Amino acid sequence: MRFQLTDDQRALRDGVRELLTRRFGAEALRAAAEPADEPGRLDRALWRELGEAGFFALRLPEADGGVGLGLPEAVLAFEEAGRALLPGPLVATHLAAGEVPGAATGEVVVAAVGNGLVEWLAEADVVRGDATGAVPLRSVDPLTPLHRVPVASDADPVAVLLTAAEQLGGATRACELAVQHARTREQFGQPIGAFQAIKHLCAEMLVRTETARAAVYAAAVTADPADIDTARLLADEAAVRGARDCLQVHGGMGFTWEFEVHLHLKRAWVRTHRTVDATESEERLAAALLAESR
Amino acid sequence: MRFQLTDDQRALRDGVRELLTRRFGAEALRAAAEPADEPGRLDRALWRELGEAGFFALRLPEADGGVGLGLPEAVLAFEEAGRALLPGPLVATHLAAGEVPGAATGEVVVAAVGNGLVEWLAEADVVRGDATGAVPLRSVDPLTPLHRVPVASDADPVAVLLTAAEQLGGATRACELAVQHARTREQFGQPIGAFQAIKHLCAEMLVRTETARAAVYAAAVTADPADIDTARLLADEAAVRGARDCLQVHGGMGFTWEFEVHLHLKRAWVRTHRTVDATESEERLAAALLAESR
Amino acid sequence: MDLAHTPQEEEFRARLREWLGEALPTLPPKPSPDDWPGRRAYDLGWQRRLYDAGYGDVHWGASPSIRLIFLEETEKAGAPYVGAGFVGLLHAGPTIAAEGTPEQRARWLPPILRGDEVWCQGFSEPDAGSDLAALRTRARRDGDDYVVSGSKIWTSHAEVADWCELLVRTDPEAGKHRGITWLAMPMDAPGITVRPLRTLAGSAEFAEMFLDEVRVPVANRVGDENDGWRVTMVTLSFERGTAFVGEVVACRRVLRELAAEAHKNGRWDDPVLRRRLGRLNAEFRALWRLTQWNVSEAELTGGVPGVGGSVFKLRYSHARQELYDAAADVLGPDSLDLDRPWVLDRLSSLSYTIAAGTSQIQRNIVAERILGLPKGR
Amino acid sequence: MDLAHTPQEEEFRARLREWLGEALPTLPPKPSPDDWPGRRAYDLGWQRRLYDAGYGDVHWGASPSIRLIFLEETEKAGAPYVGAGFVGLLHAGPTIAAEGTPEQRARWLPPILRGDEVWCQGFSEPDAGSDLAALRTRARRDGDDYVVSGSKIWTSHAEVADWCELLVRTDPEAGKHRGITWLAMPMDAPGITVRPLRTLAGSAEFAEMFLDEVRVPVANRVGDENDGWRVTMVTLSFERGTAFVGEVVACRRVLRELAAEAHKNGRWDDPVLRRRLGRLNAEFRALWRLTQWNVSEAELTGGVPGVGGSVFKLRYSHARQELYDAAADVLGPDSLDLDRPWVLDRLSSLSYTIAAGTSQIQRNIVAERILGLPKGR
Repeated sequence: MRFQLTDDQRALRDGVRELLTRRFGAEALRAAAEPADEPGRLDRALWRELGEAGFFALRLPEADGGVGLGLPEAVLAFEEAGRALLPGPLVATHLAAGEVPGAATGEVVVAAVGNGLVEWLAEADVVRGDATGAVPLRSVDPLTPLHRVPVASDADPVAVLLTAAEQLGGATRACELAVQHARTREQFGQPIGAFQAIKHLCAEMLVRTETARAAVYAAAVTADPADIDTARLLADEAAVRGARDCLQVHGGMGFTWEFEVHLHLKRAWVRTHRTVDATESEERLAAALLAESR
Repeated sequence: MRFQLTDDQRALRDGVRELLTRRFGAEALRAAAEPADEPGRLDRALWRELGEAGFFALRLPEADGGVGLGLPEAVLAFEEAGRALLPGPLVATHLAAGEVPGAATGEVVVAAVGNGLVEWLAEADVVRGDATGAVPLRSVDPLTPLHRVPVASDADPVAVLLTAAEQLGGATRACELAVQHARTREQFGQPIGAFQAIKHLCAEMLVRTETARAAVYAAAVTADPADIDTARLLADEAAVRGARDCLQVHGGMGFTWEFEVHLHLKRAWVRTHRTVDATESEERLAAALLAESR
Repeated sequence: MDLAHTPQEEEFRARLREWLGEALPTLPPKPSPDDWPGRRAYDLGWQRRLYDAGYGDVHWGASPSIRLIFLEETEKAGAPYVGAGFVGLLHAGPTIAAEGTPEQRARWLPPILRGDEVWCQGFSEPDAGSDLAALRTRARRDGDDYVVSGSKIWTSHAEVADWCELLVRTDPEAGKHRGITWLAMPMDAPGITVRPLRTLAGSAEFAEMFLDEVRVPVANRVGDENDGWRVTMVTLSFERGTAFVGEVVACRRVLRELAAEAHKNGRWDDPVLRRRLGRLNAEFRALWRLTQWNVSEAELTGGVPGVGGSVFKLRYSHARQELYDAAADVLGPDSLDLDRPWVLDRLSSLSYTIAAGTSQIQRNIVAERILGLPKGR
Repeated sequence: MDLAHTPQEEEFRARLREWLGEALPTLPPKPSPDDWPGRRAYDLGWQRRLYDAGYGDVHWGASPSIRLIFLEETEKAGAPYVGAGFVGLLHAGPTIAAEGTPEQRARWLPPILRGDEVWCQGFSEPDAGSDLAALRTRARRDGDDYVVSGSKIWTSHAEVADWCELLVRTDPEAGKHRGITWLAMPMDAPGITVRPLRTLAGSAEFAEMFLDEVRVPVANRVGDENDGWRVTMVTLSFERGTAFVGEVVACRRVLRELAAEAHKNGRWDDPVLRRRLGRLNAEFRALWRLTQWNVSEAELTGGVPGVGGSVFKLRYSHARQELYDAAADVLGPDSLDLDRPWVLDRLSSLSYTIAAGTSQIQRNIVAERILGLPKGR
């Protein structure tokens, strides 16, 4: 058992992080969230660059022009996307690679009908699922345009897992931001991170993140349905509560539009609705208990 | 509106507290909890003394030999009983005053069938409700002998309220004990109450207690069913979480049998099962919302 | 212990209700949130109506019970709240009433009550948030003026305010809580720059304010020089008892609406959600009782608010966030739609555990001032 | 990143399973919890069986993966855990192995591994709990002995122990973490009084220990005089990685039993309870993955446990309490009956957020040592 990142996996993660920091760093994120800046437009150049880097073709066999890697690597890449708050129908396009021509290379943008919602419908070149009757809504997340659809599509377990990976990345980032602020912001003559109230908020953020990490990575290794449900519940919790605690640690500053934490919270909310309901995951995990008890 | 204790009410509360401190103080409590000390025996002398002090006849009209007071006064008396962890079927006997001869004066001990349980069945002179098929169980609360019965009796709303008052008293006591310990116990060169982690635990205990207090006292004034359900939910929460936080503040010491906090926790658990299920209170309060929205 | 109002109070309630029934239908349409001058005119207009009808000083002169009834009834009737009059009616006004000279009271109070002038608050600074006493905006004496430089943040209504209640440091050598002075700064003085501050809810409800050698007459100082911290504490504690009356009434209405919506969209059949709403009903009923308890206490102690306000604020701010989280569950995926009710409120509820003293600070206050726990070293 | 064990490890598992299948049916009946000599004999007997079968040193010599498999399989098979061997196998033994002289290792280790001697721990004191380094039990040198006086608390198995790993203060003038020394105290030395300490669960699982001029040979000192704090830290961190493997396996079994019981008594039909059990399933599945993660990390770093143990302990101790609270909801009123399963476990779960470092202390450790947040002043 070597349930730790391999050197190759570490290199892949660092590579994706480097690419995203360069192409979609803090400044780009802030700019993209400016309402003046044509909200709901996708950066096609960046999309193609992601395609070239193998983001979408990651799990396609090399014979089919893919990178030939597996779920663990995909999870690491999507974790980085979540950490950077990268916009766009990443999961849908990744899942379409090899099935929808052009998706793998990033030339074609693919949206998919989820749990009563479609992300990025207007910008997509191809829409998978039944989007009949789609109605645009005013999305709470300025970086994710949304349509409401009357029917829900069955969720691909891989979509659930990759969404959990994004949540994990967001939770990780929220914890980093909170710690960074707690170390430097001074009130009452010392860094606020020296106060137990702040210290313990940050500690709990880390605990939630690291527990979710173990669950998400394990689900990537096993692809077991119960592991995937576990990963999503833990990752949702880590992401939503992490963003809220990060906001609390930042005080008033966290409440400004300029500071990225609200974008993490809003995206985390969007992701909790992307695939199956959390209550369904809970019910399945309960049913699994009963089945195992027999 | 004068939603504060009157001078008479304050005097009544102080009187009951004085009586209980004298007759059932910390030492007596410890002794009663000693398993060597014939568990499950009721102190009949104390019971009669309570009767003489008007504890059971508090709400009986003066014409019937009672004290002629109302629910608010009864709630204050039961709050003190909860604070002192006074053992015995207090609520059942109080409710029987005027109906069961001898109950009002404390000469007759009355037990009542509750929500599938009877407290103090073996010690009672009179049992109200259907106790057929009662089976003794090994009670988690060393000061409350319990029998299990197949049927549940409908709960008198006054029983729900007086139980909530006891929970409020227990919560108040747990907060006092925690604060007392936090002020005096030193670790790392200062009283542990100077650490924010402990300070904030205590602050939240007070917040829960004072919110529950407002709810319990208001329900005593109005006797409104929704107010009573509110009081019980808030008071249960304040009592159970208060005892647990008190235990946490005391560290290892709180985990010993000698220290009274475990008795508060166990009694709080017993009281949560005495009348209707908490879920029923929740459902009724939900239904009330819907009814009011029409 | 009782919850009944006196006949006089009930008569006040009946008269107010009747008046609201006549006055509200004649209100002009509500201006859009971004229309600052429109909002100023609307809010001041309503204050003027109240003043003319004899309710102008209800936040000040009236007993806590009367204030409670006023806030309860106006919220229930859907009347506007103080809006742009907030700082004048609830912060600066009471401070001037308590600490000002007769001339100052005569100059500033009537325009507040009549709805003629708007005040804003210049307390917080980028580096003085939870630690307000660390404020660094500097004022030096120059003849009959103070010359003020620095920056302030979280100033609401700054764009349309006539006056700013300003905390400045007049003695940088003194201990942190000493050396602070309270000034009334005219907002048309040269050297003031106001920049809107967008919040995570997308609105520019607040502003930053930059002060560059702004001259404020010494005559505008309320209280003694370097005594501003004490003066401020009076202000900050003033509204504690009844601060959230209207909001609790509103939250209880939201709860009923949530039940109706859940019943309509079918989520009412989920016992998890239903019992959660039942628990929230208990929560807000209890908060209403706690309000009544605090108001009665204030009435008995002659209107002096206790630290009980911190207990209420702690519980309420978390309850409000839970309420809007439950609203999101009632809405399901529609909770991502800003055009749906409650979604923007959910965003603004996030500030409740931060603004006017974070929950962390409130817990310190409760632990140290009520429970008597020692300060850490 | 993988979760598969090596063929050698799987072979170890298969062999162990087979052996357990043969050994367990021949175990004597379990003694009652109050029968201390009986428990000693039972626990040491099992350790002897393990030793004879070649598993005696699995807590020490084996790789973290092997230890994980051992703990997983023995728990699944319902085998006894270390019991009275706990301190010897997991605390004192590893300390002596790491810090003792060859003579000390030869004297003390084989009897631990063979199940001949029981150790207890004399660390905590009434006034040194969370602040262990504040311990005051005094040892002064007198010829070839230390003469020890003071009192210890939370000493488990003291009544039947042969040895006590004892922390004493040898230099009261030195800073709090200096001046501490680690001694192996023979429990038959004159001057030791052991008094059982009843816990809230009603059992006398622990003891207080009073030391009155107890003579301990200087030769029994492990590590240098006044270097006991460092020696202790080695001990305390040793078992972090795999400390709770068996318990997590057991909690997952309890969860399945809870589902079955709820299904039987009808409470399974309540979605609130059902989904709560579903969530707890996720919780303990995740804790199992976190254990595997920590074990793999320990394996890669050569068995040195990291501070990740604090992360695990924080989450696990709260999860365990939630598990038994859920059990109480499955039982309903029967949760008040000590003869029902899970009721006593619920009581003992209350110690998990306190013992071996309270959650408050663990959060400090995580914040300061992992996240690098500054210490408060």
